[in-house]
Amino acid sequence: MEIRLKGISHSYRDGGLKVLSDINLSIREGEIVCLIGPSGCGKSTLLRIIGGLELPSAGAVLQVGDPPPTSLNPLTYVFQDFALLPWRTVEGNISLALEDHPIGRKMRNEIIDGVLARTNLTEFRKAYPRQLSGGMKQRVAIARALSVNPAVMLMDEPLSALDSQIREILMADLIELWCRENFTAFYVTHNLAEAVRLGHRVAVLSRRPGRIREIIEIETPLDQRSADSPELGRHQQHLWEMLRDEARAADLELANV
Amino acid sequence: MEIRLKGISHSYRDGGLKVLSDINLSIREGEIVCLIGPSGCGKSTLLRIIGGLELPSAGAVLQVGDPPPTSLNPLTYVFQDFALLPWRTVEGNISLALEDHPIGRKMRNEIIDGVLARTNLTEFRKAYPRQLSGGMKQRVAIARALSVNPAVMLMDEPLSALDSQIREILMADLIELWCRENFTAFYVTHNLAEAVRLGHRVAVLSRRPGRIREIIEIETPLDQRSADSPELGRHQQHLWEMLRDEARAADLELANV
Amino acid sequence: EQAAAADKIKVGALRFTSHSASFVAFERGYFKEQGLDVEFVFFQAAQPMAVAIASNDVDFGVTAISGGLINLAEKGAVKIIGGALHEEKGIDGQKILVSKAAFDAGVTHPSKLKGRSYGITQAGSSFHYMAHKIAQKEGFAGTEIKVKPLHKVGAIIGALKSGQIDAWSIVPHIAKALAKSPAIHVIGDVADYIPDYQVTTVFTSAKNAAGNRDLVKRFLAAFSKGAADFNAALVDKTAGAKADEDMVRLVHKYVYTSRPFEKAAPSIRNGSMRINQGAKLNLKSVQDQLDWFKSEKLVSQAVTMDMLVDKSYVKIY
Amino acid sequence: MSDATVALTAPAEKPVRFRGGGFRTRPLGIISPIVFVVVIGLWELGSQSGLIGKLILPAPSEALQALLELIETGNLWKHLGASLQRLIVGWTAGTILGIGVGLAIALFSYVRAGAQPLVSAIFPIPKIALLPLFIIWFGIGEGSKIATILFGTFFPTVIATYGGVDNVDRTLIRMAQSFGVSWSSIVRKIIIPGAMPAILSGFRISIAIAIVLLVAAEMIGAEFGVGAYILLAGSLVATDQLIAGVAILSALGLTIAWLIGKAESYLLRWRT
Amino acid sequence: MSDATVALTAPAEKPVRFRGGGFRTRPLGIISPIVFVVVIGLWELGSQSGLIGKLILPAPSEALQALLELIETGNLWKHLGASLQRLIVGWTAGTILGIGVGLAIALFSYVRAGAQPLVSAIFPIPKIALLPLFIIWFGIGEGSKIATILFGTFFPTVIATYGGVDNVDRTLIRMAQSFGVSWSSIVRKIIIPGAMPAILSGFRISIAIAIVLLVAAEMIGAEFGVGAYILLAGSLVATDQLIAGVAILSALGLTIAWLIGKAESYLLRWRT
Ligand SMILES: Nc1ncnc2c1ncn2[C@@H]1O[C@H](COP(=O)(O)OP(=O)(O)OP(=O)(O)O)[C@@H](O)[C@H]1O
Ligand SMILES: Nc1ncnc2c1ncn2[C@@H]1O[C@H](COP(=O)(O)OP(=O)(O)OP(=O)(O)O)[C@@H](O)[C@H]1O
Ligand SMILES: [Mg+2]
Ligand SMILES: [Mg+2]
Repeated sequence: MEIRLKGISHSYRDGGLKVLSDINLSIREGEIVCLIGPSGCGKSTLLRIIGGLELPSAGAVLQVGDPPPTSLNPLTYVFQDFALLPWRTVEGNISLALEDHPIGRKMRNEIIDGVLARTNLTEFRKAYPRQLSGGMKQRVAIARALSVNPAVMLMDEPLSALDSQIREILMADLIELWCRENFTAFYVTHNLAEAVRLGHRVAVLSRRPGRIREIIEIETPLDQRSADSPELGRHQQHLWEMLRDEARAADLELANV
Repeated sequence: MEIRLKGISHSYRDGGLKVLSDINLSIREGEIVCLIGPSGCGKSTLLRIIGGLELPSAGAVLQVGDPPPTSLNPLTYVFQDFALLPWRTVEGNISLALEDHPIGRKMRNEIIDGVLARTNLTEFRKAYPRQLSGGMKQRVAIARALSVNPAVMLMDEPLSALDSQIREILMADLIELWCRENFTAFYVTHNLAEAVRLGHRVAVLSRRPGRIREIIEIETPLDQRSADSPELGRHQQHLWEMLRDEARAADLELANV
Repeated sequence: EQAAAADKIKVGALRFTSHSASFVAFERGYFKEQGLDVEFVFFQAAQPMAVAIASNDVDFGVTAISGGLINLAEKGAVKIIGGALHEEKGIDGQKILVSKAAFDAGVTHPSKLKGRSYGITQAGSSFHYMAHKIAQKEGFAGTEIKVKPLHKVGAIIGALKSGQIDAWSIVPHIAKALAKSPAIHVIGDVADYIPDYQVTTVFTSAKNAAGNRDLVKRFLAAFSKGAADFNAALVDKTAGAKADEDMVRLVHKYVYTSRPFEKAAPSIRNGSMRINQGAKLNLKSVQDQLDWFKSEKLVSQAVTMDMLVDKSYVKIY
Repeated sequence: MSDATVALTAPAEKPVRFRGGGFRTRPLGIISPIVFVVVIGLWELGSQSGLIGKLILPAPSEALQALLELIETGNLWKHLGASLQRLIVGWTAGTILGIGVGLAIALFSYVRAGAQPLVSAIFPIPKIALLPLFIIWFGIGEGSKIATILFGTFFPTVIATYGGVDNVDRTLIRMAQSFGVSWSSIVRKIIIPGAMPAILSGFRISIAIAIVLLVAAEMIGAEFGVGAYILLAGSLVATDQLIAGVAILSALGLTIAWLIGKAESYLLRWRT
Repeated sequence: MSDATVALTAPAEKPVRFRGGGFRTRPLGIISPIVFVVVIGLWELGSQSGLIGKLILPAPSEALQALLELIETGNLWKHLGASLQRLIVGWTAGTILGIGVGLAIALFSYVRAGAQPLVSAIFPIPKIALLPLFIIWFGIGEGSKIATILFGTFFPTVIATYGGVDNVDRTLIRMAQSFGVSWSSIVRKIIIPGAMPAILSGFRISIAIAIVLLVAAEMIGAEFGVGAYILLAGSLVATDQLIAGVAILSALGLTIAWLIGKAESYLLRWRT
């Protein structure tokens, strides 16, 4: 399944800010596109639009081809603010995503067992969100997304509250999952190392109103990348400079106000 | 002002988990101690205990000496989940921390102007939290903490939702602030690079129940550190290995369950 | 000089034609003549009025003899001091009504009420008493009329109209208005069953009755004068058409005020029943009512006539 | 051949289905007058055609007639004025006391333990049953009337308030405590705004109860007042006036509900 | 010298002040019986000493006497049984309808526009004024009694429900939509649990109103029922019986409030 963004622009009525401006982007089947850009530039908004949760002021999101039949929820989100139901346990929160599908209780329990194990949460199956640490909440959100076997994952800083080892594990998990399932993903992050580790392409958004400044392509196959590869380092350096320029421009703008 | 932790242990009644076990740590005036450790090991809990928001099951937190008179709220928090009042604008959320102090409306406005400028939020002064992106909310939380001129800052992953440039800017801001004000800080983070950039010492907690595994000291003065210094790289590498061992042990433990 | 010395009193009233004696006495200055500065306090029901008199918030009132009144008298709070509304053969009094359904089923005379349902406001109300008196006279047990407490006159009318109860008795102006509708029939007069029925009485707080004799006497004097004017104009019709018209206009200031005069006048005329001359009191009727309350166990057996009535003020018969 | 065709055919391109939206009502101002017009129109038709019996439910036009009469005679303003005064004084006092006691119950364990069961025990006592006591305690003047309304308003407000406070997010309170914000500031700036949606929802209930209780209140020696007017109409079986009186109460309820709606959209403008 | 002393003196070491806690009430079960005992004790003392006039407020012991009489004659169970049945049927029906309509108002713009003003207009109509109509519509049997209670329960439940739904966090709904969770599942699993605190708080109000309305309901041709008992006592100014009847209603209210408390701590156990 492929996703095509055609001339997407968006402003929030409430406040009237123009947030996104003429975004054109095509994401191929089985490709991970990382989105980076300054805070408030519209990354989360773009993700919401792609997921069909927000209607863009202009432009369209097209889905090309059909999702694999095993996918319970082709376009699946991992929210930046977790969005866990406070009245359901960890298990219940994951179950929510599955209950509308005709898969039977046993199957559902198996899926839940699986994703809890993968996110190291087995012990906390019966805990309520208020009893979890920030990182654990984020892991629940990830487990919930994994449980529906998505064809396209829309991930909004999914690892930001996690410690480096869990992050490393989940990143490896994602890569492994991708090698197995070849899912398509939009991945918003602030961590450039993450972006160059996970992205087939990295799209850099300019500051608000967000438009695409550059898209870099990283050739190394996902499963051959390592934290200390010089190619990735080069890319990371390049991205870093680009973003710093953005930030400087923003600073100048502010100074002139 | 100095903070001393004496034999702190904690379990939550609700669930009965032992979260912290016999933490002894002294933080000197004007020192920044970074806390790192696996997700759920009790870092946020420890911070809450230090801030006087939670009573430990055993042990005591002592404060040695008096805070500077200019400090409006000596022990100040930056919360992991922002904790913004949805019914107040950005400005109002910051103002909340100041309103109980007899400083006058004009002074208060000046302080707010200042911290908003430092966190790049001037434009969003009148926005409600629901109109902000995740990173912007975190910046509001930081601005609020800065506004009371704290003697000791208790920061719970304050930069995790921020993009790398803003993070860089705010890190530089924190370093500059520290050089000027010499505040004391506990800084919880998952980002090892952050830990070695900001910490005079880095305390590594073991997995739950959290106890102090090691404390490393970084000699280079804060204002002379740079992202690519080899000393920091060495420290970061060391921390990384330590945490990976922790994670492996946890994995083994899980495998044996 | 009398005005300066005038005693301020509060008179409780319902906006019914049966309270007209006080209205007349007020409008025609009879209270003033007696050195009484009267302020009316209007109530929507008799029971709160009785309580207000017991608590000395109001000085005088006119109401039917109810279980509540007797209980308050037993506690030494109120006393009946005179009579007011009175059933009299020959003058239109309370009527017995039945629903169309019951009428069609053969309840054409009060003797057929056995086993039928009968609307009352509540247990111990005058309606309840009337139902039992009808049964008694027709020779069957009071319990054989099934009384239904419905609390509000409006509710009883609704139930009667829709045939959910069979019978009811009510003052003439309402009865006559209802009888115009095909859903309701008149089958008799209460006066035939309860001769000389003392329907309402004048009462005051026990404190006034015992310790303020002069005031009570002056009130009764003015009240009687008002009653005499009212009887002459509307009941005996001996005062002429002009007096009739004037009286109806006077009463209309208090009763049916929300309706235009033309609409209100027939109701006022239809509702005129005799108010006892000189506020005399039919003790026999009062005794009968008291006995009935006792037999129904609505009041304590220990209540005596002396607890209830202060016989020293008006003519007793 | 056919294989090649299949391969050449571009896969179907379709827009991503919009899944968001909904669960947020839009204001549709025109609907409600239409509903009222239709309801009253049907009723009038029913009455005219004789479907609805005349004695018990008069036609709206007859009620309107009675209402016009009331306006012409100028009595409307006397009745409405008297009732409004009782309503405003009683409701305001009941609300202030209710919010105060509700906050106390929500904030202090001892008050909760002592007062919550008292509230549960006293709230269900029918005001009508207590009328005699009210006469004794507050006399037959305005006191007992206002007290009736006050009591009726007080209890639902207490319950709505402490229910609302119980539901305020505790992390916000912890945050304020970490800034050393004083207890009273926390109550004013966090607890009360956080409980505001529940309190306003409670207002909708308490104001309706207050209007209902006008009738009970004006049983006691009231000369003027919409409740007294209704009671009198009831005892005279003047159904047209009865309906006219009820319509006045309805209009009052509508107006106040509209005001509460305005207050809601102002005070709760921060909600999504 | 003195300088050196100062330098040598260790700075004051004091524990960090605890700023958290509070704003969360603990259960203090013993307090409430004490409060009741004290209140009733004082009242008895006042009556015995003559401070409280005998006429209107009888001593608790007299009311107790009346209550015992009621128990001895076995009438208590007849009255209570009749009332409870009306209460349960009326309240349950009113609650179910109320939650349904409340949800509809909260979820559908058209329903809200049409029904919300109707609710505001009809809620403040005094049930007592409508008794004649109720008799026509529902007869003088159980129907009209249950209908009275049903109507009294319905409106506050509607308001509490839609107020609660309006306050449910929209991000949770968006999350569910992103998982393609069906509309009905969202309503059942997110909207209703999210509105549950408000609905339960509404129950406390609606049950109290239902008990109050027992009296109005049992005005209509009721032979048995606590309300009928109170009405008779009131009309006879038999204050001891009146207080005994009121005490039964209070006890009923307390019991049900306690049950709601239990339901709250079970259904809302996820709250901090
Ligand atoms: N519901 C809303 N109403 C009005 N404005 C909004 C709303 N949501 C977001 N915005 C505005 O839109 C802009 C982009 O927000 P968005 O959440 O997409 O940013 P982002 O790129 O995800 O930032 P971050 O990296 O900080 O999460 C911000 O300026 C924000 O103020
Ligand atoms: N209110 C609570 N009730 C019960 N258990 C709790 C509560 N808060 C936290 N815990 C438990 O305490 C442990 C430590 O939580 P804490 O938030 O301190 O972790 P953390 O180190 O900050 O983790 P993270 O890095 O993921 O934020 C977790 O296992 C969590 O489940
Ligand atoms: Mg975002
Ligand atoms: Mg944490």
